[in-house]
Amino acid sequence: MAVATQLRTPEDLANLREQAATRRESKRMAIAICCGTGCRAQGSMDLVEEFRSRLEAEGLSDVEVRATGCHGFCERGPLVVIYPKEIFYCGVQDTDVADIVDKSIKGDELVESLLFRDPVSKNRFHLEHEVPFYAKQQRIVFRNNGKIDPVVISDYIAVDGYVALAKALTQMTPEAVIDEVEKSGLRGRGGGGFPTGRKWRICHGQPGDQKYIICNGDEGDPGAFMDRSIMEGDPHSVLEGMTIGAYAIGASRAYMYVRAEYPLAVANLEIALEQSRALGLLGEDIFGSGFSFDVEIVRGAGAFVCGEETGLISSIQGDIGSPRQRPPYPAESGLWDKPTNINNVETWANIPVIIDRGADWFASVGTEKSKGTKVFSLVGKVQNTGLVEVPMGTTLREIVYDIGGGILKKRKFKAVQTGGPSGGCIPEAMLDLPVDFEKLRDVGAMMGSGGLIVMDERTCMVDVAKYFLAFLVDESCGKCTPCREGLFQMHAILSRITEGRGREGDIELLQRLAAYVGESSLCQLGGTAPNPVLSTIRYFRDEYEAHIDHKRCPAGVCTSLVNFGIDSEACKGCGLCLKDCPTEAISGEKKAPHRIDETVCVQCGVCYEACPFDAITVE
Amino acid sequence: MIQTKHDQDDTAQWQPRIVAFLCNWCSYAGADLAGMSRLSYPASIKIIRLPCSGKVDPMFVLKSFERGADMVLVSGCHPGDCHYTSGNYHARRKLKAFRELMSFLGVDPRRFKFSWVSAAEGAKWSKLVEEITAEARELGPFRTFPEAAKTEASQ
Amino acid sequence: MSPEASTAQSLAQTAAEMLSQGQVALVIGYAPTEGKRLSPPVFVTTPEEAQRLGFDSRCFGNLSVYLWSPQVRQMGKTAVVVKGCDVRAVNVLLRENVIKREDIVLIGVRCGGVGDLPAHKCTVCDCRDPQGCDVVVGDAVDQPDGAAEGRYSAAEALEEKSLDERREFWQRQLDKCIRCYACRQVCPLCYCKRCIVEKSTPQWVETSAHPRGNLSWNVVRAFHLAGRCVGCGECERVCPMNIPLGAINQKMAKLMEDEYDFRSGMSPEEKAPFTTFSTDDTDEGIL
Amino acid sequence: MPTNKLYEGVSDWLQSAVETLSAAGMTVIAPTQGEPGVVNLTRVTSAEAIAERYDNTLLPLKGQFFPITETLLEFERCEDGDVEIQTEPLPAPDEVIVLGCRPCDAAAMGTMDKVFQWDYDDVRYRARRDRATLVAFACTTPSPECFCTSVGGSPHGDEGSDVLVFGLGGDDSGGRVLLKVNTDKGRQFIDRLGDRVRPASEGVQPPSPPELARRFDTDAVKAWLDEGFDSDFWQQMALSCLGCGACSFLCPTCHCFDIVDEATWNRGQRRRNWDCCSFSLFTLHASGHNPRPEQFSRCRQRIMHKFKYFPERFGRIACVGCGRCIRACAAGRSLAEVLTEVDARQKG
Amino acid sequence: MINLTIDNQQIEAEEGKTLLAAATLAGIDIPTLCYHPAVPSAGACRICVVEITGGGQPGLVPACAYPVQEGLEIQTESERVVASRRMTLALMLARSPGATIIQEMAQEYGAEPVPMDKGDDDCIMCGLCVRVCQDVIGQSAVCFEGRGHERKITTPYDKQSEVCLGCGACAFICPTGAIDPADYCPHPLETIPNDFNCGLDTRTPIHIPFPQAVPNKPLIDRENCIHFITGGCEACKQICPADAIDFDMTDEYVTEKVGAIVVATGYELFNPDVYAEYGYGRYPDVVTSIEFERMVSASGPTTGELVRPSTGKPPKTVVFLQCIGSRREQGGLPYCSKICCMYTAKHAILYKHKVHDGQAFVFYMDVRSGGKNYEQFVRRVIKEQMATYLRGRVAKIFPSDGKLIVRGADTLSGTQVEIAAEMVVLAPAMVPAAGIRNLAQTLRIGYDEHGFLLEAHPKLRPVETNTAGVFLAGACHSPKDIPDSVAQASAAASKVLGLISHQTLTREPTIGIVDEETCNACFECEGACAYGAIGPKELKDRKGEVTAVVAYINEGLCQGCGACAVTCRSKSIEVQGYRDDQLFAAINATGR
Repeated sequence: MAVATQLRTPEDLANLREQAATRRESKRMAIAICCGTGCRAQGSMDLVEEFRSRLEAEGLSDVEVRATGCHGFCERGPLVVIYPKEIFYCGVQDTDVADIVDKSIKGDELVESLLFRDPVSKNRFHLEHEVPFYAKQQRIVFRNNGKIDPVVISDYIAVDGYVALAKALTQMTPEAVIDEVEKSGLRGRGGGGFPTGRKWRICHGQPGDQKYIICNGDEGDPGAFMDRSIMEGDPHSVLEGMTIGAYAIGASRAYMYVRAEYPLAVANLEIALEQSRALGLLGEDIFGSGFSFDVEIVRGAGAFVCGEETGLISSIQGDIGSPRQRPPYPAESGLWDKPTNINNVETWANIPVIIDRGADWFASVGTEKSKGTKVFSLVGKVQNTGLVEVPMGTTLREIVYDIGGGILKKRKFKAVQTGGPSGGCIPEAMLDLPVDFEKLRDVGAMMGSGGLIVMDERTCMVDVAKYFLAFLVDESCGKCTPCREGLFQMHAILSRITEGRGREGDIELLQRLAAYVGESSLCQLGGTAPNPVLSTIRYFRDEYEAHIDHKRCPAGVCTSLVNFGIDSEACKGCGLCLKDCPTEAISGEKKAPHRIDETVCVQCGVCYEACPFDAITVE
Repeated sequence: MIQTKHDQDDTAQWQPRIVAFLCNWCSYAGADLAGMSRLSYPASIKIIRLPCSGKVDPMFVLKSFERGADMVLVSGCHPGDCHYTSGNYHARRKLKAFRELMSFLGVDPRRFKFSWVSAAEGAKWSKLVEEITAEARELGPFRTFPEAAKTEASQ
Repeated sequence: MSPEASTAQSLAQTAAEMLSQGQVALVIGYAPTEGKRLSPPVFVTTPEEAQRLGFDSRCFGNLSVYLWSPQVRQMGKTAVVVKGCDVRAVNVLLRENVIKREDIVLIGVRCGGVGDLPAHKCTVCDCRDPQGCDVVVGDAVDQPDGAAEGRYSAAEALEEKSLDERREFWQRQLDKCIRCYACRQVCPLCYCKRCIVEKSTPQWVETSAHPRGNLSWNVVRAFHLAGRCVGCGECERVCPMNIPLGAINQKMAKLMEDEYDFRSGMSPEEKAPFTTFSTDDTDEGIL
Repeated sequence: MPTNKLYEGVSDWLQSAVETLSAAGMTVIAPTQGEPGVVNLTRVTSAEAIAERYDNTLLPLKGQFFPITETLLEFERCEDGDVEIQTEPLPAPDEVIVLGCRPCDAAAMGTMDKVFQWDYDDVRYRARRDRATLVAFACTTPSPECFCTSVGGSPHGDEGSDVLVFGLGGDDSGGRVLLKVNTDKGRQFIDRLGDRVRPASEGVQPPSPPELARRFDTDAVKAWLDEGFDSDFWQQMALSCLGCGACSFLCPTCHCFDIVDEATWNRGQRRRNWDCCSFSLFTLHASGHNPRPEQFSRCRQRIMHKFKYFPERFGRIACVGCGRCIRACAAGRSLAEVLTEVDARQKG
Repeated sequence: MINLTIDNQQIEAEEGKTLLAAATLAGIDIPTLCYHPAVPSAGACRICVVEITGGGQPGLVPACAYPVQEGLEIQTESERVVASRRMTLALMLARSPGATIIQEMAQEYGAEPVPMDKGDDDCIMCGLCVRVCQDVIGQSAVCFEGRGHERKITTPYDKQSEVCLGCGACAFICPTGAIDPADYCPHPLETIPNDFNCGLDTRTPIHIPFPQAVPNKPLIDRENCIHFITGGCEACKQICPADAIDFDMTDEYVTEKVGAIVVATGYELFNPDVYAEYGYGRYPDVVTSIEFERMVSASGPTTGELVRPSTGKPPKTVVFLQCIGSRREQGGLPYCSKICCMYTAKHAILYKHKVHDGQAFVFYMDVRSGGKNYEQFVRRVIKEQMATYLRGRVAKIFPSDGKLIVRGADTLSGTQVEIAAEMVVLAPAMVPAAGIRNLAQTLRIGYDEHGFLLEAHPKLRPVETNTAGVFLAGACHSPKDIPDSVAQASAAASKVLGLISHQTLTREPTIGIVDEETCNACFECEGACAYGAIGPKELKDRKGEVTAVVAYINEGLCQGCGACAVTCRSKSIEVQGYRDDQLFAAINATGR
């Protein structure tokens, strides 16, 4: 949609919103198809095409097809929601389109087979908000995801987009904006949880004409993708937040550091930038306030360490992405040695809401010290995986069981790992912990950017620690000795433990190294890197001891320490294990119990995973 | 015409007149040593002492001949021994050219001698004078220049 | 236009320009004149007079002799027309600090040889193209082939004779000398403020034109030019008594080339053999 | 007594003359060719050596009477400290016949005579001069440098010669000549030749002299010189002069000399040598002062002397137009041209 | 100014300074590895961590990169700090067990190489090389590649760097010596032999020529300096705290007017490699006496440890060879070099002090020990069996089984000897310093066929030369030992003092005088003058304007030889006492 004229005043914006809203409302129905990366991978773009051609063929011009951002319930994609009724279809294939159009658009029926069926309760749910996955969520950051087409600015404006910007620029002083943000209690969503308002105030107070804003879109935690979803599905909210922040701080330039692995996010952001510039929402003298601002996208090469502020800055500057010693903090001397304010995507996306609806409203959500919501990417051994946005203070149990639907295969919950690779593992005993920054830190984990990995009884915690450490060893920039050498050696120790060569005193050595790496490292990558080891030792020391003292992996994961056998009672002779065994160590007739030849078995564990009857035994 | 009293053409008696230019530091000292060593040598030689063989101007040689010398000897330090570092080298170069020039103009080069005699070479000096005197005697009186002095212009 | 005419035109034009632009106060050149045995020197101070300048095979004179004349020096910066061989004399004058390069302008003229039968020096000339001049005029000329071979032919012819023959020859020749000193006056390198002949206390060289004085004079003259004479041949040319002075000069030049690999006047920077020495000089003939 | 009587000489008169005169103990001086193209006056004993075709001798006649160098006296320091002086005996006891100088050189003797027999009677000059008879050969082909007609002479001028000999020219002349007797000495000379000459037939006239245009007027020259001492003409005209003595030494009328002592330790000679006013040393005082310090002043002197001072003192100019100075000049300078220029300046 | 407490010590520091700088200023030592004052701090190695115990967020911070803050309380050797450093060193030791500096520091902190994975990489990733190249040299020819433990130092894309100047700053700054620029540099810096140590070790382009140099200041060797070769680098300029580096400084000719010159150019050694039989230059264990001298010197290349160049182990048998080139009419030098007998005796003693069980042999022609106590000294060496003296010459030296077989004659016993030596020390002849002939010609003084300068008279004027005001001291004159050189130098000095202590100079009157009237100023006399006594002189008129330039003879320098007078064609120079008229009269008198 081409917008010819620039928005010079809030009234212009209001007019445009009026038009957009009217146009939206003029449609009888809207089909919102999730076009987040997950659903796209499952063919959602084909769905969009199919719906459009079908509707055209049927002459249904009063039905709008919206290619929206991620709806969060990626487990069940592609997702289609039909408004205004909010009919929620999941796992939709293009072959289903005709059926949907016939039944739910033209008619008033439901396509039963596409409705969500709760795997626990086996209930079917018709409407989106009824789905348990969504039911306990509160969507502030994700307020527009699934509702608007991210590449259509008028969609964003129609849902009150840029109202907050207009308000800030025309009705508030920068100080007032900072006051408001500070009052809201918003804390940085990138992991550290530093109060955003205070951060802005520091940068605002720095001398110098040139200041910079950076949006950290380098979402490096494995398994986390909430920032991606926001950038893909609601880029304008991020831009609006940044613009407000820039106004408050006194910056005129901003960089959006997005990892290159997010091509869709980059594409949508670029479109959004162009649209904003065309409307005068970016550029010179925005809303006639005299405030000028523009944003440039920088694509990062996907180094975890570039999520660290100083590493990110040096990456933007074209240097190797290595952090540097702080102080000076970026707020004092950041990008090109100028005062620089860095916030994470999710943080920026919170800003327009706070300005629009007020700090008090925002502060009413969450706990005493942690306000608002937090988006988690819920993954691991749970029924429902995907992005969940819950108010601060929601317990882990609520997230894992109520939203996540509990552990898969009815296995036993063992731990939930939060905060990305340098987070910690929280045992079952602490499942009722309300998640906020302080609580997580107290139990040796951390909020991080919001990863939540659920582990079941078949997870070896030593192996988990080793896994995360391996990631960190890889992702360490290698600049400082503790992080580079310490993590390497810790990983080496963990490896030998998992390989059955653990020694007396290894746990203590690990603890010493962990303490050393934690306190001596240059940046927080190293500072937090020992967390997986420390927290697993703290809560699962017995597993370590089993590995070291008894050369045994209780979870049966550490292949060097296990011998697989087949429980002839349980074995039904289905042959799945035999089929999957890479070394042909398993033999047996169909329908008769199989046998593992220990001399050939390489302890890969494929059979253990493959057996539907849990007939594979671990010694 | 006034007769030259010393010019006797009787070769038996005739003593050639040899003008010698000696450097002060080597050859003159060498001649002195010869004397101190009681080495005899012919009295035909008329020694003119100069600071250095490098001080010998070709004009001196020419003038000596004009004044009736039958032979002219220039003697200096051996190469490298010059009291003045290089005077004998300069002399060697100039006097060679001078001898060539004289020879070219028809003056017998045997009448112009050049030698290196060091302060220690008293014997050499003595022997040298013996030899060149004998040679001068053999060459006979050098008439070119004295004759010229007596001749009117021939135009 | 004949080559001579075009050269004359170039000379006249060059001189006129230099004079009119004030680069020089005086141009010394040749004024070829009908019916004369040689083209006499001409001293041009105005652009109009420059028309008199020319060049032909009668331009024997080595005009560099005028460069150190007090009268010429008084007139100011001087340009002089020089043949390639004359440049050698200029080089010696420069080397001996007689003139300063910045005080003179050299107008080189390419010369195909002077004299009806080209003079001997012209048949062995290896510098017809003047080097180191400020301006060079005239058409390109060829160097004679094998110039080096006959360079010292006059001296060599005499060297072949016996000592007695040479003595007889030179006695006869030098007897003719009338001590007019034309040889000295025409020599560009005889610039002494006081010639040794003019020194009377003591009078090293007798001024009488008797054989003794004549030999003395000619020996001195030749020796003072040894290692310096550039073989321009002017002394021999102007000798009213036709004494073959060139042969003596050749003899010394030959010695310098043979012994010291030195030819005078090839550059203004050279060091004359008699101002230096080598420890390796021959000891031949030294007792 | 008429002296301008004409005689005719037969074809071998010259040969006969040399023989006869030599036999009579006289010294015969005649032009001979030494080196190619060079003719000079030397003593001959046979007419064969006498050069026939030549413009003029290289050296002028004056050297016969005023040698280029001559010993005036000898001195010796005696052992007692006294100096013994012995005057050189007077030269040339023989009678000398100069057989074949050019009329200009003979005319030049007039100038020389004036100088050497003026307030001081130069006995050495007079001794030679008195005993010499000058037989001049008239010019037939003046050289391009000759300008005798401009200075009052002529290729056939008889001034200064005792006898003037004209070649009779033509293929049928058979070497016969016409001898014109100018003086008593000339008559004596004719007498000595006996039958080889006889009085010329009546009506025989000497051939007319060859054409030689007058180039300047000596009166006009003198008139300009009288006023022109300070003219800047001199500086300009003298620029090319190198200051050698070739012109003077070859000039038949230049007569300046220098007296030098040449000595050894205890004896020596006093000599008189030709000198030249072109030399810078010529007027150099012992004090170091030189009244003619620059070359132009010396060039001017030479011309002034010949065409102004000498005529003023002796009533004749000191130039006979022989052209030797022009031929000898190293710088191609020409006295005739200079005088022509002076003449032109005088005449405006 | 900022006030803080370091190790309970109140310290004032300038704002912006690091804790390290503040501590260093206060005399508190904090160990560093990745820190170098020349380059920006990285805070990478963490060896310099100190503990903030108050006044700020408590914890460990790197002193090299942490700025001083008001009220900070710092402990530099707290238990926590030491534990951290110990672990850092343990980790470094695990990675780079071969790095000396790490071994030493680990020892100091008692860091045990914990039983971990061991590497063999000397590089400790301090990044000084990268920083020095980028920030000091300005080239970025070396860089990091990779991340984490895979991180390594390399050239961009592992290719030979085009921008590398070959300056070697990286290798220089590397604390562990892990860098060999030749590995990656397109034009590696030639190693510069240290001349003072006879090339036995190397030096950098900036160096102090020798330990006792006066002034004891470094100089830049332009020929080898990267800045002068490439125009880049300038590392020294950036790090010099005194701002003393000046690249525009050039060698300059200093012109001084002096009253006297003492020539003391010393000697060099005859190059013994002309004697192929001794194998000098081919066999590393054949060394010259001066090389031996440097080897046993505490300031030498091995800091006084005597080792065989071939093996680095002390030589158990050393053979000293005398008269190498000396006293050798054919193919050598005829004179005795005078000092070798004595220094060889000294070397024998030094050798025994260094290698107690070693055996020394000396092959000699004659032992010349004339001099006070010299003979006693040599006797002592022989009597105390510090060396076995063998009279005779060595015919051949050849290697065999890692040793050098020295085959020679013992003429006293009349037998052929063979010694299996581990080191052979040659005593080459003393020769004058190179360039002495040029110097002599410049000073116009004489020299002999070997280049030794000539004294004016061997007995009566032994320290003077024939050029007035030029004196000799030491081995430039003839082979001399130190006492003789000192004696001659003292004599020369007193001669100089005698010369210059007077207001006027008295000299013989026989000098040249120029006739300024007739001088042509051709200056050919200048070339003939052996003393440089002739120069130009301006003649001025009463107004002070220069009317002419003529030659002038300096009466102080002129020796009256008369060479100038002969060269002067216009006879404008007379030598007093040998004036032309005097000589003319003398020549005239010969014709009496």
